[in-house]
Amino acid sequence: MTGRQVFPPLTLRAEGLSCGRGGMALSQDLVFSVPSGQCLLLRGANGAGKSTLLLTLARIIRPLSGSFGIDGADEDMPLIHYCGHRNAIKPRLSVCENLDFWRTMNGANGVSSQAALARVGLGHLGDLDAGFLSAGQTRRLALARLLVSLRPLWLLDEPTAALDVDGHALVGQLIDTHLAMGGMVVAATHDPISLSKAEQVQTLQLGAVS
Amino acid sequence: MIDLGPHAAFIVWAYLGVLLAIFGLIGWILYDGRRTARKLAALEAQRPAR
Amino acid sequence: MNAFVRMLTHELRLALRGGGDVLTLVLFFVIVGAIVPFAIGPDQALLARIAPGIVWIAAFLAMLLGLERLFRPDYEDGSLILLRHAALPFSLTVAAKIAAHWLVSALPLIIASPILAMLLAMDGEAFWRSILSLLLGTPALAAFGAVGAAVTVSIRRGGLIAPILIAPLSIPVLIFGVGAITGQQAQAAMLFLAALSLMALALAPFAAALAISSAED
Amino acid sequence: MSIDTAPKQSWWNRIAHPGQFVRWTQPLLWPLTAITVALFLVGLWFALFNSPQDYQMGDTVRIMYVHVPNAWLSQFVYGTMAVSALGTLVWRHPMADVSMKAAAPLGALFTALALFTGALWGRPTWGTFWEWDGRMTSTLVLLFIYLGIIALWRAFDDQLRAARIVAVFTLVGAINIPIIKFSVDWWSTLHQPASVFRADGPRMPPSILTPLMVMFAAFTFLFVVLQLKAMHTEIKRRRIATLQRRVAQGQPA
Repeated sequence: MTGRQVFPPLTLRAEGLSCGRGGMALSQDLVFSVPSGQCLLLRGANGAGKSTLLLTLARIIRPLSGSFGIDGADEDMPLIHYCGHRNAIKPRLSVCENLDFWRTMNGANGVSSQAALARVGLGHLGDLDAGFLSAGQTRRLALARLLVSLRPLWLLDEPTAALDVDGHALVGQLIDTHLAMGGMVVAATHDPISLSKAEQVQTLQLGAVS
Repeated sequence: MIDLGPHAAFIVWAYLGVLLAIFGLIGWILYDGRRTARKLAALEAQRPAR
Repeated sequence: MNAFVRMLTHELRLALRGGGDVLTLVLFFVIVGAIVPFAIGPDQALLARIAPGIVWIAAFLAMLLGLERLFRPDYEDGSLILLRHAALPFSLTVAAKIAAHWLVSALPLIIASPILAMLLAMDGEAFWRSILSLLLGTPALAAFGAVGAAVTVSIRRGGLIAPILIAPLSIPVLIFGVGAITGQQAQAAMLFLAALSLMALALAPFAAALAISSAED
Repeated sequence: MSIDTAPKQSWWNRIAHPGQFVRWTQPLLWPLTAITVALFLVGLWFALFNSPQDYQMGDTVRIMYVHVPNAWLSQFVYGTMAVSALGTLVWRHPMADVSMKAAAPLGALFTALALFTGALWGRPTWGTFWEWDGRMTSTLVLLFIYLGIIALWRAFDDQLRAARIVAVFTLVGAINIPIIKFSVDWWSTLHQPASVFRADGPRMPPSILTPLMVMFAAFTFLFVVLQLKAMHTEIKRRRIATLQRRVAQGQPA
């Protein structure tokens, strides 16, 4: 994975952002700015609103107040990869078919499916039906989806869930490579994410609403 | 009541039906309103408004 | 454009690899049609007269049955959120899903309708007209079905509500569908049916996409 | 690409806030009720005592004074729901959600009353309670759409999220209602000759027209009053839901 700069300089900016579900504010007046090459870790107890914030940034949920946006991005180019708890994998389709589908749907400007599978350690399972994958392997397949289409902003919800020890290392490497390419990552996780350059990491603590 | 002609029954039933339905609707809306207000008051009392 | 085709083949592959789906829909269609003579009696003349209606009711019910497969599986495994981020505009994705739904649930019925025509003592001329009216009308059923499915996708027991919402919208399709087979102004009804399908196919993807994106997960 | 959600302070937005809406409309309730009652009294007096028999139908024309306003209201209420649906989808106006939800049961009842009085009117004139004629059938379909919308509202547990989805269906319904009406009319004329008696008659002498207009106004005001009252209750219900969630969230957090 070359270290060259792929994405234009972008910044994810949020001012006074408060988001919640059903009119209930879970996190309030958030202010953060994530320039290219930076990773924002969301920490907080269960139910502190980490997933809700990620879904709000992914434009799935409307924010209750405040505003956020990506400066320096042209409007029509798709910018966001969202990787939630559910892996969006069809058990009856083979691993390759699943990945190829997302590669075509999200724009095939990333690595080839085979290379992505190899990168996440599923290279030898291409033709296996996805139903036979273990939870950790399915999670890796979901991560492979981030590689086949290049998008600047990654929104990861518990990326290391169900992953073994070298799975954690894999997530760290993937984020490292993405940041090196000038991408941005917002990850909600409880486990420590080991990145090569510590200064790239910002942490946002989400606590109970006062 | 004036003579309503041979089909008086239908006329009476029509007006009676509409009247009953309307009063039923008004009654339900008032009852529902009062019940919700009472429940809201209870909740507000039990929990000091922030 | 190939994203649209890819979405269509993805949906078809899922449905066909599922195996059972297509077969059950066709069986349901034939069984609903075949039950009627038991209920109404074997009198050929009567059956022939009401045959177009039965064919349409069986098609309508069979397509309702196939609706659950339209958005719910994608909603439950998280694909729906990702599809909203896809390069393909979401309403086009929904349009691909509607097309796949039509190919999986309506086309097999039309292919199987000769069986029903025979059971219900339909004469040749009415049979061909019913094939044509089914071809023209079922896209509208698929489109309204998609709107009903999209509106109820985020409700836990949404499957029960969808048919109630779709039935009133499908009444014009049934009226013109059956009207296109028998009756004096069959020609006019056929044209209205085609117009209705075009209108429904044009409206449904946007309405369904809006309904799903308003679900706010 | 950032979206601005700071509320603009125009009139339109000020009644958007539930508390403001209640404060503005609460004082209107009693005067409106008074007007409604007055209109009903005048209307009933005209309808029952002071209007002539119809040359053709005799006294059964009096049922029209109750039937036609209900039939018209069933369409008018759906119209307000469609406008509220637009308010919800396009301007995200919170009061639009509330008004859409409050109007559905009222619309359903008026449609049911239109069918009920229509049937009672049909019996003496056409000889049967139910006649598959174009107008009555499309009113029946409209009732199904209303009941479908009410069922849809009740199916959601989170009412705030439900509003936009029900709004989409209400608009799809609004587009389809004229189509349904047209197809049902076409269908009914196809299957039997036009019903012998045209409901609204060739022309209406003023002596019949005035009671009809008064009853029109009475029913419309009745709808407005009940709609406002139902909206106030719905606002309280939403307030309760928020409080209960806050209490639930208050404990564990």
